[in-house]
Amino acid sequence: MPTTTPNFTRRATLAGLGASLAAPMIQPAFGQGAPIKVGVLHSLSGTMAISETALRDTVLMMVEYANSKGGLLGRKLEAVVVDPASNWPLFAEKARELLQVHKVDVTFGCWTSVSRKSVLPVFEELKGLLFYPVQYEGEEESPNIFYTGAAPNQQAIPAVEYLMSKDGGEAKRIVLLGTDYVYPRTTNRILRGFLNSKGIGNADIMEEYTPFGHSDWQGIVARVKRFAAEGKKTAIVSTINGDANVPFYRELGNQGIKAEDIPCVAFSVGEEELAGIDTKPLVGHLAAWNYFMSTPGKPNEEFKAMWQAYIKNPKRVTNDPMEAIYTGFRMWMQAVEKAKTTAVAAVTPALIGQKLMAPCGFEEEMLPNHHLSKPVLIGEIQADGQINTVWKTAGVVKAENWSPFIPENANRAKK
Amino acid sequence: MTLRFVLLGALLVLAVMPALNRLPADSALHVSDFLISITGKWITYAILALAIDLAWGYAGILSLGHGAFFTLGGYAIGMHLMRLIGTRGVYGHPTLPDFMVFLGYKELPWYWLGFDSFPYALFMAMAVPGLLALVVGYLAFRSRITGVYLSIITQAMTYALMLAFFRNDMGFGGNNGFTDFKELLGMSLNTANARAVLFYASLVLLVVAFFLCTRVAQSKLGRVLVAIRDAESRVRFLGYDVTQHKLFVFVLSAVLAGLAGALYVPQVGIINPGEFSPGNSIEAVIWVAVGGRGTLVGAVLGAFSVNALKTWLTTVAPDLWLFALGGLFVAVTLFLPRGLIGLFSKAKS
Amino acid sequence: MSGGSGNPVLYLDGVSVVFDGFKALNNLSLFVEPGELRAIIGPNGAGKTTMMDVITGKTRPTEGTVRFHQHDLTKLDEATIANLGIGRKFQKPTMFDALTVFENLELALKAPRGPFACLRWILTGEARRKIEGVMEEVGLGARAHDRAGVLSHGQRQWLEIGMLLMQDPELLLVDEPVAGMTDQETEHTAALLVRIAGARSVVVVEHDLEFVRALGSKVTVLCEGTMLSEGSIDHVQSDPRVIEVYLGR
Amino acid sequence: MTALILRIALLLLLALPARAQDAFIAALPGLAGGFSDIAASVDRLGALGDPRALPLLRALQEGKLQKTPDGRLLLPEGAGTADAVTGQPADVAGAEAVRLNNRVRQALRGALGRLQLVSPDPAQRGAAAEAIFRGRSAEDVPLLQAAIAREQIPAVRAKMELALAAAQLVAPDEAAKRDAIARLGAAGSVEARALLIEARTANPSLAAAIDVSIATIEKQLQIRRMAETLFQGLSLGSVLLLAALGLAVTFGVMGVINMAHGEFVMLGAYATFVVQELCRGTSWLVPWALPLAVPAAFLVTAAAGALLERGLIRHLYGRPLETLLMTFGVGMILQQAVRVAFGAQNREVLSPSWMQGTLTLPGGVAVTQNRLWIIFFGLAVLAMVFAAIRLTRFGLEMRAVVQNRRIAATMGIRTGRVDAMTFAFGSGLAGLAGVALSQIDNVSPNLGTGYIIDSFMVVVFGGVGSLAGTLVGALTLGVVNKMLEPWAGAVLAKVFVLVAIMLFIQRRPKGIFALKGRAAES
Repeated sequence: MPTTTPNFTRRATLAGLGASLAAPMIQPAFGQGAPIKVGVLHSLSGTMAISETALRDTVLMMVEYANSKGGLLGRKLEAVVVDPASNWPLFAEKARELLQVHKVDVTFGCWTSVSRKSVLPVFEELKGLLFYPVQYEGEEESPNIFYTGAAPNQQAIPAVEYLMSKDGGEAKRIVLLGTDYVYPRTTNRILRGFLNSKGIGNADIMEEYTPFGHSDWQGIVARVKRFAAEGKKTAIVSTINGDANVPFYRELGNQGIKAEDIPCVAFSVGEEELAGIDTKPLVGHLAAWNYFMSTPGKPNEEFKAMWQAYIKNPKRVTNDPMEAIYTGFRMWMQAVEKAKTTAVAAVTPALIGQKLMAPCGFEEEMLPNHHLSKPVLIGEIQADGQINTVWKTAGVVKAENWSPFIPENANRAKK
Repeated sequence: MTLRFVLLGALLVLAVMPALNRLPADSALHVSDFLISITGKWITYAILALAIDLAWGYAGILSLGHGAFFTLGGYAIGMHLMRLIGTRGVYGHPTLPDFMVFLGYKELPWYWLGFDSFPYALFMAMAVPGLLALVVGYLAFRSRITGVYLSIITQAMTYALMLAFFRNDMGFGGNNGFTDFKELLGMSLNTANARAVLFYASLVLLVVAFFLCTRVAQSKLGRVLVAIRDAESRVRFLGYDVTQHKLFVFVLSAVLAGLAGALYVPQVGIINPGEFSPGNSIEAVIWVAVGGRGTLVGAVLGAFSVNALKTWLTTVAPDLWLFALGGLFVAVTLFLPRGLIGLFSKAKS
Repeated sequence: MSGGSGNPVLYLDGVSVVFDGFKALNNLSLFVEPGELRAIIGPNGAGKTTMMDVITGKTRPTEGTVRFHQHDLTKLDEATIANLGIGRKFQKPTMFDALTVFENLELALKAPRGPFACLRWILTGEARRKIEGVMEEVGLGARAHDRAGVLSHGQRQWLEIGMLLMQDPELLLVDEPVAGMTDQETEHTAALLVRIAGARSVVVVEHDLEFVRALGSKVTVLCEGTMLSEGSIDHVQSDPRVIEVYLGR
Repeated sequence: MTALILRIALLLLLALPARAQDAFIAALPGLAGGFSDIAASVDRLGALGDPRALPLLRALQEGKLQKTPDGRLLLPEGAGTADAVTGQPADVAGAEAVRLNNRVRQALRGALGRLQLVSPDPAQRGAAAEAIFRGRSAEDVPLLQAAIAREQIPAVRAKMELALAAAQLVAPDEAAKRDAIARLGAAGSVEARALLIEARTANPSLAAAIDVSIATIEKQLQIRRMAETLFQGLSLGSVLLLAALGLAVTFGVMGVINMAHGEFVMLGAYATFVVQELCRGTSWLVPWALPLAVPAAFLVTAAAGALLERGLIRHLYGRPLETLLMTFGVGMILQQAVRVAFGAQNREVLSPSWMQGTLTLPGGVAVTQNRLWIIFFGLAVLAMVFAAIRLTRFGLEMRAVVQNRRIAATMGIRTGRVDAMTFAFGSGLAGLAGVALSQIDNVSPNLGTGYIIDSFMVVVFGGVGSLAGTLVGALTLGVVNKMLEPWAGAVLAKVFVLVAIMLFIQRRPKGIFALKGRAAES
């Protein structure tokens, strides 16, 4: 998988660029009406480009997909791509531009929480509709945003439960490592509450934060090793974001931390991130998501085939946020068909209750809290960079965006 | 003479923009909300550019950390805006902002006290950048750190601030910074009214800043600064305390940058440590270079034109805009050492 | 050592300056009386410019005493020393090329030097007359509004002398004032310096022995950072040590 | 190798009583079950000591053991597969690999350890002893005692004795336990301490003895921790040194501020990636990819540097601030160009096997191989730079041009060419830094941005124009950073270091190794 040659990728990028132009040629005639505009708000430059460019391509793929099905309501779909350049205020500006200048009907975008927080007031003011495809810390519910990634209870808590189970190694000490921003902070706060409720005291929890793009992990990994050598089975829960993962895993491998001894479960590492790492020393470390590329089943086969055909590279990987876009986009299509309009005021209620057999192999449903019900999968990293499921929930789990493990949420009226 | 007319015309256009915004959307003269909000943002950038030009173009102090002053001003007003959210936050806490609630703060840190008052916040938006400039400037100028060394030091300053503000433990909201502001001075943000008010406030500040900078530039102080820029040690032998003069202009420039930041934040609706990034400061310096340094007008022109170009390119060529922008920077430094203004005067003569 | 009245304006005693083991000044002593005109000559590398640097605060002596009246110059910075009343003209004329002749002189004009004072500064009629007077004196009246950068070498020399006059210092340090000047200009300069001295003290460093002779002042000969000889021009020219340094080897 | 083991296994098999054979067969079906069945079955196979289990468990560990839908197990045999019980070739459609999880891996390690204790390969016996140390159980005691009696190689025997101590700690024999506690204390490793802490709660009667041993270990660990912190600091320092050396040439010698320096480092890393991809096709070249990347990266970035200098920078000599802004634009272009050409995703650069894992130095100080190599590499590059400047004709011309361009030109030195070569040399050094960074950091278009400010700080702190200053500056910053990190955290440590440098520079504007005298004034 990591053998993609430079050439391939360039072609892929160009293909992505030309996608919206190429779409009409595949398509026969469309009915009357101006095209439906789909805003794409993902960073194509700057630090987040590494994660977000694939999402841009996924949205473009879905637009092409919708057009190949004859469009929506007889109208053609048209993507409007902008580059917010990993610059958070620019996200807000570009969101306003998409809504006011380009008058998009729906927007797919954002990866980091801060970018979502930056555009949220804009979408609320201008009554837009945003699909946010990444797992996040919860504690939010905007009428103008649909969250198609996981809430903490759909990822973090099941993962820790697994670590504490017999199969997961019966961890008694937990290291919480994260990048210093809201998602890890909140997730770890929730996890601490959860661990305390399971009888793991604060003396057995180590919590440490590093800046974005942290590259020198020697000291921290050495400290983890020492922490683990105090007589109890230890596991690492990593909310390390993006770029910092490669040096982190390299250090883990080089300092000889084996999954059998100190398993590390990550919430932000998917197939895309693993593409940049030699995974042989990491076999057995874990990732918790709601979708893996290796998930068996027809919906996933179709999704993978569609992606690899679109990007014209049979080796490109899929990952969880891409699946979240796919699911969100198709649910939006269903809702538009149901509402018979793209007007946000009509599509929003129509979205609630939409169901889709998602590539993760389960039927997901859009809940009234604008989040999805999703299965939780725990996977082990393989030598080829893929992730194999070793544990999964029996059915889908309903998203709890307001965590019961955050005391301030206690007085929030349960809906 | 012509330049003055162009300037006046541009100012007039800017001044009527919010009024044109009220016209019906199908009117030919209608100005969209989007244009109002980005122009408002550009005006604050233009003030930042003025501040940089005063220090760089006149006194030869190339600070690559002016973004830090801008951002600190923004944080000061951001803290005020956060306090004003009150119980409308996610957790409905009367005094603590949301991020403090979920980080488990029990009470406001001492440095947050007083920010519920607008005059205090505005004062801090000037005082904090001013004080930082005073300390850093005093240490650097006293040791006669000049030229690229000063640039590197100021760059390290903004970098260190960025790293520090990224920490959630600092009590400034970490990476997310502050968002989801509700109101300012009793007016609800995210309304056309508030945007117009902020737009005019920025415009007034731009005009005031422009005249202030012109006043400095045309006074004997301005000539001392130019003298310092060209032959610093010779100025000393004439009996001028170079440290004092540089410090004066550096602090003035930092205060202006802070005020610009204070107006920027309510308009874009977010402030976070990313604004401290050294790249941002360098970019702001490049606006000045593109417009033409040491002319004040050039700084304003540069800020507007580069940002307009950027806004346009990030939409029409999302994959290629960095080539265009990078190419522009290279071309301007190579072929237009006097910037766009230089082009003007060349065409005239 | 020549004694003098015992109350010199400038007092250097046992001054040494060492750069990386090289002694630029070696136990140099020098006294300048009020109103005195003093010429200093010496071969290249004799330490003339270093001596000026020490007096004006650019270089700190490794050891020795440097005093201007009662002020210890080794502890003060350039600006303070200049404000005490020591003006300097550099060997290579330095001024502010982006400013006009008039503005250069205006900056040099004796007036409050703080940033706020400069911001509030208004050019009074008296100041203007003073500047115009000096411009006439140095022959740059016609070029008042030209940028200093476009002046010829000789004109730059004049402008710098003009700036020195504007400062109205008590002690003038003049480094090679006549390099690049015509004979006529040289004569004019000598006359000017002689005229200035009397009210103030002037120290002139020069190679041009004709010019030094025209000054008709006491001459100090420096060599290898130390004083070789002192006296009238005829006296030093007949001093065998001086002859050896200039002609010998 | 495998053939030999199989032959031994066969011999042993003939000698085994029938009952044990049945137990082996009986343990097999579990391997086709769920994770907990597999783990239980592996445990039983390990306990049986039946050598036939060895190839089976190895196949399981490598993911080559397959199971059929009807529950039979298949082992790889030549190109095809064979039934694990009968040994007959069998290809069954629909067979799939038996999957592992960490619990199974743990069990496998213990079982393989026991089985490999009799391996003819000393390395395997050593690994087996280490595996038993980690997975120890009371049943391992007799196995280990027998193995120790046979063992000829002292290093392996030492490992076995340590494993024996670990096993005795969980065995019922009190006297042996006391002895084990003392031996573990003497071993002085983190792992031994972990065992002792664990044993402390289980054996309250031995608490006093255990505490003594733990204290002994603590004392050793403290020294070791200091040594390790020092190593980490030196490692960070060597990374900074590599990143800064190029700047020490371009900025320190030529006075050119190259903000695209970080992008040159990034280009070097991508050159490493490309070399690796080119080598991938030729199997004998693969282990040489990284050494080959060193000259390749140097040449690529040096060429880019020469191009930049001749094309753009030379027009801006004497205007360092403009150069700074211009090269910032160049950096933007380079970054986006790489993003378009290679994609925004990280690229995988493999580490050769000799750069992986940990090396334990005498005294038990564990250092990671890749970082150790980078320290050596950094010093080697420094030596090369020193030699190039001091010993070569190019270095002489370079110094001549720096000191007095006009006179150098009159002596027939082509100054333009020297400028280009000097800049290319500095850029090439950035490329070398990229090779090193590809081993510890992301290979992504943003790689360089993280290092540019640090490199400038190193050069300014060390003293512009001084190679010794760059070395001392880089190592000092690395070590101080790492010493601060444990109590200040990674971010604050860095902030403190930055502030300290800023204060230091205002005390000594010329850095640690300031050039003195008149030459420095101009």
